[in-house]
Formats: sequence, structure tokens, C-alpha cells
Amino acid sequence: MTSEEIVSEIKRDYINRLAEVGRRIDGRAFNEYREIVVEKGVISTAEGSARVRIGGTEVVVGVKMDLGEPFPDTPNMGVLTTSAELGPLASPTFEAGPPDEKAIELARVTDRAIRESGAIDLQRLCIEEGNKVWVLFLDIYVLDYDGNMFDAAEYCALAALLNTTVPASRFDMGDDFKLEVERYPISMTFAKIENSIVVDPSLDEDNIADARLTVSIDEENRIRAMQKGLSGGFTVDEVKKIINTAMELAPKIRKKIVEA
Amino acid sequence: MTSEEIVSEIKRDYINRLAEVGRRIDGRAFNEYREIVVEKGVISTAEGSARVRIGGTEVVVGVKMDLGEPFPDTPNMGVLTTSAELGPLASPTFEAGPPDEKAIELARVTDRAIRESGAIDLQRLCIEEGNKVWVLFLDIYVLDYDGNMFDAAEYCALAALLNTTVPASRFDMGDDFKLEVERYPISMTFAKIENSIVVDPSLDEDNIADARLTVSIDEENRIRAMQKGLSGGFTVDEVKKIINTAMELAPKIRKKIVEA
Amino acid sequence: MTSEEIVSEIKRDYINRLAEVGRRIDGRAFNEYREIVVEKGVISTAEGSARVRIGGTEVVVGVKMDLGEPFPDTPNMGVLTTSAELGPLASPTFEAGPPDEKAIELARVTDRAIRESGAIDLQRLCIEEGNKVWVLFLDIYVLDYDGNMFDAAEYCALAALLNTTVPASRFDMGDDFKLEVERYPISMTFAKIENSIVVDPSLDEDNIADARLTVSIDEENRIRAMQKGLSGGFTVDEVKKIINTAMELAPKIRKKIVEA
Amino acid sequence: MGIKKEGIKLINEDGLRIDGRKPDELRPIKIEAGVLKRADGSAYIEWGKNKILVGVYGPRELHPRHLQDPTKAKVQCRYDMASFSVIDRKRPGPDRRSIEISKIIGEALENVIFTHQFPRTSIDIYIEVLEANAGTRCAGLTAASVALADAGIPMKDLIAAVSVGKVDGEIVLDLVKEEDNYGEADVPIGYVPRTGEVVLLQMDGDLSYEEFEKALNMGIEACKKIYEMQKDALKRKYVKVATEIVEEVE
Amino acid sequence: MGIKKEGIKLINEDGLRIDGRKPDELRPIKIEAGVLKRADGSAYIEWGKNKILVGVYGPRELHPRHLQDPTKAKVQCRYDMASFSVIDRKRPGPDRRSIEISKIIGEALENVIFTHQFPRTSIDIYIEVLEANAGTRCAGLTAASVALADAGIPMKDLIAAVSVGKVDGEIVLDLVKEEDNYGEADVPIGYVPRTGEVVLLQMDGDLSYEEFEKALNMGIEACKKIYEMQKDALKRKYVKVATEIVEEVE
Amino acid sequence: MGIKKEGIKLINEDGLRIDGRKPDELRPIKIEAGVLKRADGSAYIEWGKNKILVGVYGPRELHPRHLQDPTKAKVQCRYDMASFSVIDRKRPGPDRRSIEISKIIGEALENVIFTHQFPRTSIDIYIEVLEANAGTRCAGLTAASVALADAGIPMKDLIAAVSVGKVDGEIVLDLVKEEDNYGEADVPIGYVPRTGEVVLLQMDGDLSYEEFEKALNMGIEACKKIYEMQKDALKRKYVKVATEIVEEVE
Repeated sequence: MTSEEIVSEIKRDYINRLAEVGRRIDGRAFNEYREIVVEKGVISTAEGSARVRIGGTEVVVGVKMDLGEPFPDTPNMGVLTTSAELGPLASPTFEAGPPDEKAIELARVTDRAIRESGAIDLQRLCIEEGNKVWVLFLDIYVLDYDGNMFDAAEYCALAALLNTTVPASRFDMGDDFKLEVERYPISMTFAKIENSIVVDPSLDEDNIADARLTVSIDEENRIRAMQKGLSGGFTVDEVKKIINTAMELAPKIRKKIVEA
Repeated sequence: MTSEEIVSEIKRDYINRLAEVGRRIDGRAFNEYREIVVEKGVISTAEGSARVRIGGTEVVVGVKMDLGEPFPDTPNMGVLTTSAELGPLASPTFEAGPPDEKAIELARVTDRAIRESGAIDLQRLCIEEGNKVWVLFLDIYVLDYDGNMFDAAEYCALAALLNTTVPASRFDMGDDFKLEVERYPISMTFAKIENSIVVDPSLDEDNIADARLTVSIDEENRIRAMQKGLSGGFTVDEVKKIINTAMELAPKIRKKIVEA
Repeated sequence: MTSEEIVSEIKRDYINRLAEVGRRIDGRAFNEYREIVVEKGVISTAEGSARVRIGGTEVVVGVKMDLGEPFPDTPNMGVLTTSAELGPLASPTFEAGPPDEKAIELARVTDRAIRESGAIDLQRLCIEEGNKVWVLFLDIYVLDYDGNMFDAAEYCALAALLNTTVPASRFDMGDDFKLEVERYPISMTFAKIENSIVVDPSLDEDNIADARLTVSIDEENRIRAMQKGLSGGFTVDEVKKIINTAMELAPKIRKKIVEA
Repeated sequence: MGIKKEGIKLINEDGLRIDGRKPDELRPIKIEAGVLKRADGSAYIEWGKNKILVGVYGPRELHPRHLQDPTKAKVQCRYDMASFSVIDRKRPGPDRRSIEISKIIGEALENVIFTHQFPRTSIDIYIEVLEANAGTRCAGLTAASVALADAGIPMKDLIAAVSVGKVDGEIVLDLVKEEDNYGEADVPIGYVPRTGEVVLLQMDGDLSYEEFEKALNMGIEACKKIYEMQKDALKRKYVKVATEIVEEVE
Repeated sequence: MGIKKEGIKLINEDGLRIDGRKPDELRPIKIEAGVLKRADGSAYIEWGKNKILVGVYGPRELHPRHLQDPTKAKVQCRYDMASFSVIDRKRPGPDRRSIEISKIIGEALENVIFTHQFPRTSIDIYIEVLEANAGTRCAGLTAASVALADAGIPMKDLIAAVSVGKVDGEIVLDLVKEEDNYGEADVPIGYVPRTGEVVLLQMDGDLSYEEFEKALNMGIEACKKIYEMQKDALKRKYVKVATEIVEEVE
Repeated sequence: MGIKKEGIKLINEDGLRIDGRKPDELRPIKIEAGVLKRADGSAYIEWGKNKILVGVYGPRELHPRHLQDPTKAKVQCRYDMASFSVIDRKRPGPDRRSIEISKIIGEALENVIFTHQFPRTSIDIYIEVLEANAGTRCAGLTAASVALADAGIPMKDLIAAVSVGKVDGEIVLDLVKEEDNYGEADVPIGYVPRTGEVVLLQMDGDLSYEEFEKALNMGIEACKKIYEMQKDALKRKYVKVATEIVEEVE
């Protein structure tokens, strides 16, 4: 065993013993988020942007738009493209290079929360059916990884969209206009550590979690996306309890993001 | 020496001693193929498809077609594109990843047997000279590798082409029509192991072969393609003997593939 | 320490001791180039080509031209694209594969010397504003690396351009015509080894150099490009002295390249 | 979930779906174990029009060495779609979708494998989709479990998987392609019958809490049926092997 | 250097530049040290409209092992521009320009790091440009020096860097984007105040010897001012840390 | 083999080919050994309009170590065409054609190298085609043999190689580009004179048994001539080296 593994083993024991008595390593309640800080409009070269911090985790999202062609099977819809970069400055375990499976999962999970909730009405981004549409690039940069990057990325993506102005004049397509955001999906991530389930896992909790479940809830309390991760499993009751907790937590977080 | 190398060494000796007395490790004659099983039309999403087994080697080929532009130097010809994937499930020595030199050689040797024999009249795949042609993708997937994948791939490619319907209606180009196959090239692969030459090498034979020669013969007994592999050499007499044997074996194999 | 490192250490000491008494390992003066051999028109498939040797370093540059679209921000200018291949035959330390940071730096430094000096008037390579322009590929192949590839590449690029005929007739664009070269930038590379500075570093000098400075001077004695490399630093006086030396050396080298 | 097209009716007045199934009815499923010669374990599944082949290798030494885990085997999964498995040809090789699916299937399978028995090794699962018609990740996971068992790799149970969805406002089992394209939600579920745990769970679309609950229950009930088919496939394989041995001995 | 467009005047009759600065005036610069939680050292710089974040890791063991240098640490730098940092979206990942810049910044930083104290390790500097407006390589190098110091890596000095250029025939300090696009020369300079050495130097455009000399001097004078800002940033960081410690103790 | 264009006549009424050669006549061939300073061995060949440079390194330690063969040297060949070696510019770097050619040339060369004398090493052959006009794989293999000998690598013989083809219905030696494009068959042959073995053999097109036999014989006869040129090139090199040594001693 390396010293790192021993520390991890000790930490795991400690976190588990705390959990048995209903406590978390940083003193939070099981259903309590760390402080969430949202800042919009941080990048002036972007069509829309935001910076979100959840505890020590920091994400920046920039929206860029360009003209392009629609996909053949959706000729009357704009194109939404989501990417995620796990910057090597964000964690000693992130490596420079093309997006790996972790970055791809983050991009796709964030994309689904936005896309499947209908946050953006892609039909409004169609300019000329079958020929010309707006392409919206939603690029997520994780800059500091201190646990729970799924939620930070999703809040930041939503905030950046809320901040986006379609740069029509730059492309000789008339006046610029605000991008309309139709739905406000909020993702909430839960980690299962032995027999306890915590929301917004910190880095230590993320590192030792057995299972992870991310649930996205819209403003009508409907489920819009879910993603289970890691090798652990959830019982049916655990899944239901998680969804109920998510439905309780979503409104307050949504308010913070919308009003930032 | 690793235990694997020792086994290989012992096997080599054993195969060589058998060869001296005119026998092969699996009891076949030197010019005898393992059982060949051909099944056409196995994939309904493909324009044409086939599955071929030679002994334990299994290959699936699917044909897909699309509209595209011709190459500038052949403005009145369709485009044939052949690829091969050595699936990592097919052998413990195949690795996931982009095609390596073995896969590329397999694709190119199969492509030449089909192309150089004129099996497909590419001019018939021209729709509008210089502008619009059919692109035919011939994709070879090796699923189980038990020796002699060159022949399995070529038979499977030919069988898939024989099974192909050009999907004209899907592209608003009129009625679907059968792809015409003009020539029936049959590839036969020979392995030289010390001083004996065997056709259709099994996995053990492939592994210890000194040299390999693949010969493609068409239905008029003309040579259409050849490919020598591995570091061993052939004498001129050996090359001639191989071609003669190939010419003897081809008709029976061709019949099996055409009539499947 | 490996034996290689020990040799390198000994060589370094030797070169430094020589430098203290004003000498270089191959007997040259500090401001003396090795023999420069320039040959133009060596590749008949290229629009223009040259081979340059500086001592044992050998570079071939070929110019290829094609029709293409201009960049959106320079609609009335042709496109110049420079690449460099450090062939693995050129040095035991060069590896096969896509251009690494050394090859990219070589290509970009050569490109800047040519481009920033206005050696080619890219506006003359415009055929139809915003639509159709000549694309000029300047491809540098380093074939033998014996020190100072920056200068060899730049001389060879300039010589190849001086040898270039625009292949208009091949593209049905009228008669072929000579590419006009408007400026004759000459790059000169200096290496700092401990406290001495030498021009045209040999391989041994390149290997132990602390810092490198390449300066490009045009025929009106104006500075057109510079690139400092390696981790060592130059004092302001050293930089000035290098530029002065470069200005002295440039005319003779330019003559050799232009008249070859 | 795609865009609902006007006028497309996915459930008819008799409550039947476009392929004639009832809402909680599975497509026909055929599983065969031990179909490949070279792989340590293998399985072939036909699930509706899906055709999927799985080969398993391992436990085997993991290269390069610095990726080895000294405490357990590394479960590596590669889900791949053949270029001709879909109507619009797919470029060979992994895309973002297949990389994500490989990751979540691999994580699910790690749940049931006794990885700690094989430190420093890898267990490699290769899923090749030869023909696709919605539900390939669940079919692939189902077949992969059988292939792992066929390879003799110690497992605490098999995983059965199925997708549940919402179509024309109704919760239905095991979506076919048109339902996936024009439906309102899709919930792939991977379930371990012996522990009652959900080990694969994704969802996209639009579901109320009650709808989700119904979907989850419907999926788990179906997984129990699929589980029986998986065990049957393994039994048939062992009977076949045993018969062959007996025949050889005789 | 781009093509000078007719009619674009970059310096007005009062001798002021398009953003109102005098020829030898820097844009506003804000440097903050220790802004990231995970990195061993970090810095954030706002320089005009440039916004750049730098994280440093190391000295740490270098993998794979055969890349280790038994005599010193390997200084590895990665300069990256975020896709949204420029008006025309940049594809994520390295291009040829960023690979060259990474190389020359890394070489410059190696000058000031006591690499021989840490054989077989790597010191990794990650520069992320969040918003760009000319001069990012100099701003990045300036911030990277602060981040290295913040990481506690032994250095002989900080590097201060700035670009000097020629615009409308005049030598001016610290080009803004329009000046970079339509100016006549650009000279990025990295300077080590303690040794008086130039460790980063590039140039493109058209300069006489006298113009270059003036540019070099102007750049070095500016570097001395930037150096003070770098030291201030580090001081503020240590005061802040010290205050926190005191507060914790109380 | 390309498509025969109507009206193109590749052999005239006198039985001569478009470049004036007789059917069994080689193009002019010039081989020079020892042309590179850094490579352990090298050769340059001009064969008609083909211009090819070969550099050889090795035997040298093979990295990474797990690729080493404990019983013999690994022969690694890289055949590369310069971007400007053909009329339509080729993207730099390997394509599928050059990967296949690299493989078969490397396999052929392995035949003649005493690889078992150098376990755990690699012998690297780099073939750079500077100008191409049909027959580059044979010219490259011919030159590579000389470069290996120049490197002092123990070999049982040189390999001589040439292409034979069919043009306007006739078997002809050493195809030029137009013959390759519009001819009816192409048979590249690599031959080891001392053992009489064919170590490289490919064919595409349309040949009867008798035609193939004729082509093979014609190719082998030509290889014997090329073999003499190879030996000459090596002799010239050693005479030159010897002369230089003598001169140095004097």
C-alpha cells in the first residue's frame, strides 16, 4: 500500500464512522450544499458566460455561437454542442490531452440536463429550414476540482445560457437578441458512502463514494435527466428518497442561479 | 523464455515433425480447407451483409452506401472504400484502437482482390459524371480469429456484395436495385512452415509460419491479386506450385460463396 | 550518469575551455559559418524546391501549390502554409510521428521570417477576392541534423521560393508564371555557451548551448523576425552584439542563396 | 428523446404499440453463451432487431504496469457499434456516446465481479453491436453478464437490464427505435436480482415522480424475467459442454 | 503582424493610442496569488482585457519513468486558450501556436527555477487563457512566475514580461488587440530583473536597429514595474495567510 | 492498376515504350551509399525520376521495453513520401498505403538480417521518397538493403527489387508512372540472389498463369543486374572511405 492509499483508507473509515452518528466530515447535514457562488458575464469575448463555485470547486462556462447547417433529421432546429475540459490545473489527477471518459461523461450529462428539459427551444435557433441555423457551443472548463463537478457544471451552463446574447449583428443577421431560456433544470448529485447518502459530495466524499446519482429537476418538479455512476448500487427505496430530496432542494438553488 | 514461448517452440517442433511425414496438426491434407460456412443477409441495417466462418475464424462484412463526389481523376466512377476492424474480442492479441498495420493490410489486400478483379463495375455507380456517385463502404469486422483471416475476409466481402441492394429510394434516386457483381475473385492463402506449404493455415500454423502468400483467382482462372507476407521467402517453384493449387481449389470455394 | 551523459559533460568542459582561449571545437571563428551549399530545382514534382547543406546538416524544401479559399479576415490574400518534418533518418533523437514541439517551432520560426519580411506578396496570390486564391505549401524536410537547423531551413525555404513557378496551366488558370520574391530575409542563429556566443552552432555546440537566438535580417538591414530559445538568458548587450554580427553576415549569405 | 412529430401515433386505440406489443411486454430475446472460440467467455444476444456479440478476456495481466491496481482487477469495457449497425453508416471507432456507454456498463459490471480476487489484472469486456434498434446498452449489459459467467469469472450475480420509457403519455417497457425517437422519456435500468440493487440508471425526457416510480417498477419486473433467460442460456451451454464431454468419453 | 488597413489611425494627434494610453503606458494590471484550492501554487492575472489563470503542480514524480532526468526537474508548461477566449471560437485543445508558446514560456521559466534540487521530478505549469486581448504570452509568463513562487518552488527570481511594438511608425508599450492586428512590429520580452537577462524574446515585423534598441529598453523598464506588482501580489497573499493563521490561533 | 483510357498507346509500332525503353529494359539507376552524416548507414537512389533517401539506425535499444524481443532484433521500417514527391500534394505523415508498404518492406528486410545476433534491440530503416514516379517500394527496398550494409549490420545477402507489369498486353519491366496508371498489371518483386528466394511479392491486375511466369522470370533477371549495382555502390563507398583513411594517415 502506498502512503496515499493508507491515508485514503483511514479517511474512508473516519467518514464512515462519522456517518454512523449522522455527521459529515465538513460538518454539513446530509442534505446540505456547500456555499454556491454564481457570477454571470465574466468573459466579454463570449456570447454568454458564467463562473460558478461550489465550495472549492470552480467552473467557467462560455457560450459561443456561429452559423451552420442543421442536422438532416432536424432541419428546423439549431444545433447545441456541449464540451467539457477538465483542465490539468484543476486537479493533480487530471491530465492534459483530449477529453477522457470523465470529461465526456460530464459534457454529456450536462448536455442532457439542458437539452432534455427543453431549456433552449432549438427551433428558435433555426434561421432557414434545412439550410442555416445557429450553432450554440456550450464549453465547460473545470478550473478547480474539489468534488461534485456535475452540479457545478450544470449550474454554470444554465447561468451562462441565461447570460447569452445571440450575436446576430456580427453575422449580418439583424439585431442581437437575448437567448430565451425556457426551462430551468437543476441537477443535484448524491453520493452513497457505505450506508449513508449525502448531497453535493466534497472531494473526500467523491473519492471514496461507492455510487453516485445525479438527478435533474425542472421548475414544475418534473424529472428531466438522471445519471448513475460508479460501481455501487442503489436500492429502489434509496433512489426514491434521493429524488424526493432533490425535489426539495431544487427551488432554492434555482433561485440563486436565475437571480445571480 | 516465457512459458508461452516454450509452448510455441514445442508446437513448432511438433508441427514440423508432422509435416515431414505429410500430416497437419488438425489432420487435414496440405491442400485442404477447413469447413467454410457462408451466410448472407445477416444484418438488416446494411445494404448487404454476410457472415463467413472458416473453422473457428469468423468474419462479418456489412456494405453501406451513401451519395458522394467522385475522385477528380475518375469522374465517372463510384467510390469503393474498404476498412477492416480486428475486433479486440476476436483474439487476445488484438487491441482496441484505430486500425493497426495488420488491419490495414487486411483491408487493402481484400480491397485489391475485389477492385482489381473488377468485381464491381464502379462506372455503374456513377450518377452524374464529376459530381455525384455512389460511395460503397465495405466494412470488415473480424469477430473470432482462429487463423487465415485473409481468406475469410475476402469471401465475406464477396458474399456481402452479392447480397447488396443499392438503396436508391432512400436517397430519392429512383427504385432500389441489386448491385451487380461482375467477377468472382477467390483468395487463397498459403503458409510456408519450414519446408512444407499448407493452404488455409489454422491459428497454430499462422503463428509459426515463416512466409505467407495470398493469391486471388477469378472465374476465368486468371490471377487478379497476390500478397506475400512475413519474413520468409518462397522459391520460384514454390510460387508456381501455390498458384497451381489455388487454381484447382478456387472453383469449389467460389460455388459455395455464390450459392450461399 | 550514463556514458552518454559523461561524454556530453566532458565535451562541454572541452568546448568551454576552448572558448576561453577564443577557439571553437571545429576550428571556426565565433562569427564563421560552416560551408553552405545551395542547390535549387532538385524535385521535379514540386512547383519549386531546393536542397541546402550547412556543414553536415541537410534540408530539402518543396513548394506545392493548390487552389483554395482565402481566410475570412484576409479575403484578398493567398494562403501560405509552412510545415516541418524532422525526419527520423536525420538524427537518432528524432522520432517518427506527427510534428512535435521542435518541428512546430522550426516551421513557425521559418514561416515568420518569410511571412513577416513580406518575401511573398500574398496579395498577388489572390485570384478572386473572397473566393479563390493560391495556397502555397512550404514543406521543410530535415534529412540530416548536424546542428543549426533553423538557418538551413530558412535558406532552403527562400531558395525554394526563388525557384517556384506557379502551376497556373495545371489548374486551367492561364499560363504558368514565376513566383515573385519581394524580400530576401536571412536568418542567422547564435548559440550562447557559458560566456561565449557563436554563430551557426555545430551539433556539439547545439547540444550544450545554454541559449539560442535567431535573427532575420532583410536586404535593407532591417530586423524582420527573432526567436530566442532554450532556458539560458542574454544580456541586453549580448542581444545587441548578436544583431550587429547578423547584419554583417547577412549580405554574403544572401548572395549565395539568391545566386545559387 | 427526439422531437414528437405531429400525427405519429405510437399506441393505438387497443392500447397496443407499433410492433403490436402490450405496454409491459418485452421484445423476443434470444441469448446464447459460449459462441466465440478465442475469447475466454462470450455471449450472443438477439433482442428484437438488436444483434450483439460480447467477448470477455481475463483476468489477465494489465499493461502498462503502472495502470495496475494492487488491490483488485480493473474492469475495462468497450462498447462499440459496427459501422453498418445503423441506417446512416457510423464511422468505425469510438465516439463520445460509445465512450460514455462503455464507462457506465463497465462500472455496473464491476459491481458484481469479485475483483479483489484478482489484483493487478484486467478483466476486459468487448461489446460489439452488429445491428442496433434501441436498447443496445441494456442488451449489451445483459449479454456481457452472461459472457463473464461463461468465462468463469467469479461474480456475485448476473445483471439484467432493460429500458423503460414513456410513449404517447404512457409508461412502456423496452422501447423500439421509433418509440425511442419520438417518445417522451427513456430510462435504462440495470438490476442485480440477488441484492435488489440498481447498478445502471439513466434517464432523459420528462417524467413525474409517479411516472418514474412506475417505470422503475416495470423495469425491475422485466429484469427478473430477463434474468431467467440469462440463466437458461448458461445452463444450455453447460449441458452442451457436458454432453460433448460425455460423447468424447464414450 | 497583420496588414495595415488604409485609414486606420492607431495614434491620434495628441500622441495618444486608441485606448487613450501614452506610448510607454501599460494597461491596468491586477495580479492575485493563491487563487486555486487544489493546485500547489496559482495566480490569476487581469491585464487589460486579458484574463488568465495559472496553476502549478510539483515538484512531483514524473511518469513515465524513462522521461525522468536524473540530474534535474523537468519544467513542463502548457499554455491553453479557452474556446471562448476569442471572438471566433477556438477548438478546444492545443494548436501549433499554443504548442510553440508553451515551449518558449517553459524554457524561460526553467531559467529561474532551481531545477537541480529536484531530480527525476516534473514541475508542471498550466496557463489557461480565459479571455484574450493581445499579450497573453507575456501576461501568462508573468502570472506563471507568481504561481511558481506561490507553490514554494525555489527560484532565483521572478520573470516579468511585456510586449513592445511599433504602431503608426512609433514604438509603443503593451499592444492592445487592434495595435497587434494593424501594427508594424511586435516584440514580446521576458526579463529577469535580478540578473538583467532577457529569457524570452521574439520579434516579427519590421524594425531598424535603433527602433529595436528603443523597444528593448522600453520593455525592460516596463518589466521592472511589473516585477513590483508581482512581488506585491505575493506579499498580499502571505499577509492574508498570516492573518488567517493568527485569526485561527486567537 | 488504373482504368485504361481509350486511345492511349503505351507501346509503339517498334515495340518501344513511351520513354523509349525496350520491354525488358530498366530505367537508369544510380545508387550511392553512405550519404548521411548522422545515420548509422544510409543510401541514396535515383531510379528514373524516383529520388529516395534511406537512413538506418541500429541495432539500438528498443523502447518501450515491453516491446523488446528477447530472442532477436526487431526490424522496423518506415516508408514515407514527402509531401512534394507527387504532383498532387500529399499530406505529410503516414497513410494506409505507406503503412502497408512499410510492413512488407520491413518483413522482406527481416529475411536477410541476422536478427538473432541482436536480441532486445531494434533496427530502424527510414525510407524517405523525395520524388516519386512508380516503383518507389522496389527502389526503396533496393536502397534500404544498401543502407543496412552501409551500417555494418550483418546480413545474409542484399535484396534487389523491381516491378514488372503488363502494358498494352505485353509483359514489361520496371513500369514508369503512365504505365502504372494505365497498364493492366503490376508485380513488385523483391529477390535474394544468394538464396534464390522471393521475399517481396505483390500483384494486382489481370494475368494468366503464363504471363505471370514470364513476369516473374523477367523480374528476377533484372534483380540480378540491380544486385550488381548495389554491390558497386558499396564498393565505391569503401574505396572512398579507404582513400580518405589513407589520405589522413599520409
